[in-house]
Amino acid sequence: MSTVDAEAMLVRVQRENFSIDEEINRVRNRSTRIGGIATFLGTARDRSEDRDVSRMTFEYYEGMAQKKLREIRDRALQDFDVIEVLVLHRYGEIDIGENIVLIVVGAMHRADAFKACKWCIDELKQITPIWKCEHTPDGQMWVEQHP
Amino acid sequence: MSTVDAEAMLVRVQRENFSIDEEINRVRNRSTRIGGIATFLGTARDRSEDRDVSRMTFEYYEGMAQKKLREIRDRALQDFDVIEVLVLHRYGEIDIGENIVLIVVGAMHRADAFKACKWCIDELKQITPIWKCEHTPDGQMWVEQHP
Amino acid sequence: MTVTVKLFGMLKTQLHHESELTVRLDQGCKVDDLIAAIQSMNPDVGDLLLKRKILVSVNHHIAHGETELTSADEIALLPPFSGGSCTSGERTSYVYR
Amino acid sequence: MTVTVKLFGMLKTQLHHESELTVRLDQGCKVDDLIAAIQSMNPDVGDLLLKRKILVSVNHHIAHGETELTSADEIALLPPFSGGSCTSGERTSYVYR
Repeated sequence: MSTVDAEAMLVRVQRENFSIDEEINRVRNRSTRIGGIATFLGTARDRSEDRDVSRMTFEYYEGMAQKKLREIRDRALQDFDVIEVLVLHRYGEIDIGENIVLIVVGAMHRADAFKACKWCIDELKQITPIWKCEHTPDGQMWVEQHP
Repeated sequence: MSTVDAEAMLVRVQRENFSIDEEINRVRNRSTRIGGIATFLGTARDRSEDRDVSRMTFEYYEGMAQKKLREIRDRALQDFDVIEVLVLHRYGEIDIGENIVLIVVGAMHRADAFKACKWCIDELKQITPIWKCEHTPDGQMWVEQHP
Repeated sequence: MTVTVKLFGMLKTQLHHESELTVRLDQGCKVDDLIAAIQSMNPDVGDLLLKRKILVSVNHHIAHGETELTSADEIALLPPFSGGSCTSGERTSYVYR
Repeated sequence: MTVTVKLFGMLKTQLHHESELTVRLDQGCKVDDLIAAIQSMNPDVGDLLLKRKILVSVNHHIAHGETELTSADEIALLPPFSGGSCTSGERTSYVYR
């Protein structure tokens, strides 16, 4: 795989599920200097505040969402002492317990990996044009979250 | 699998490599309330300070190591707002880039998952009777780390 | 000129279940003029735009009121984002799909 | 009485490449007496024990000097732990295997 292709795999919005082992290996394979890999995996919960949720649907703005995820990766690589960053978000219908979002950060030192990983998921929620619709007993609702 | 067996799988010292997908699934399957899973994977770096490292060997104190890892899991479950914790360490010969240690923490909220995960790996390094021998061009050396 | 405005999430529900909106504007119009035009079509959505609860993007950049528009621009209305997983103690408000 | 002391990591190298050490002690001896006995066998290791750079465990618990020993106890000398991955900016010291 060329460098450009390998980099493209590090930022994706996709419908399909993903293997965490495979995604971690993309990061691990970038450097033998990596000693710690911090990962955040967001999964679909069956409750949202006081409502039961049976399923969810994610919609995204094609082009702009990928642009924002690339920005997040670039800024994490620049602002933290880390070696590689992977950012991946699914769209479409997602069942309870399934994977939604994955951040993987490889660094020499674990404290940097944790800091960058946490920053990426916090930032993703702030700036990425992705929207969630929850399927509840009262019907389907678009969710608006206020931190 | 009985509850006792399932719990035993959540704290292990083993020679064999592990699949991160499988280990994350052990945590995920414990509750549909889990919305965020923070993971730390320690991998074998090819440098230790200014030395090249070609391989490493881990030795552990059978019985006491497992006891300490169980303590770490129990305290994390008690002191943080998290749902499940998995702690896994390998022993024996480990090649560069390979998995050494894995912490997986599932929680309702991601900030709690990150905090507990970071605490677990910090604590593991402090209290678990496990020792690393690095294979370097100057020979094999036991490593003593000072934080 | 005519501009096409992409709609996402709850906005599709609020604006007649369409995924795009076509708006006629004068040549040299700005984002503020687009907001005024939407305000007259749907005051609720207009208010959220004025409060910047809904953002306007132009060519994948978040735009301010003074940004000038051309018919070649890719324009979108962005309701509050809700990607990631539901992992913080957020207040949530709902709009039926 | 005779106690058996398990050795790990660099201690196996420092104490004649054995994985266990057998030490004769008086009945009712304490951890401090064991440390004194090791001190006379190997002053370097004895010093590290006195500085608590090497810890003594009795039945999987870290013991203090006053802990009494019996021949049924599982005793071990624990050099500084180095599990986990090499991920912090640690100073490292080495002992050849």
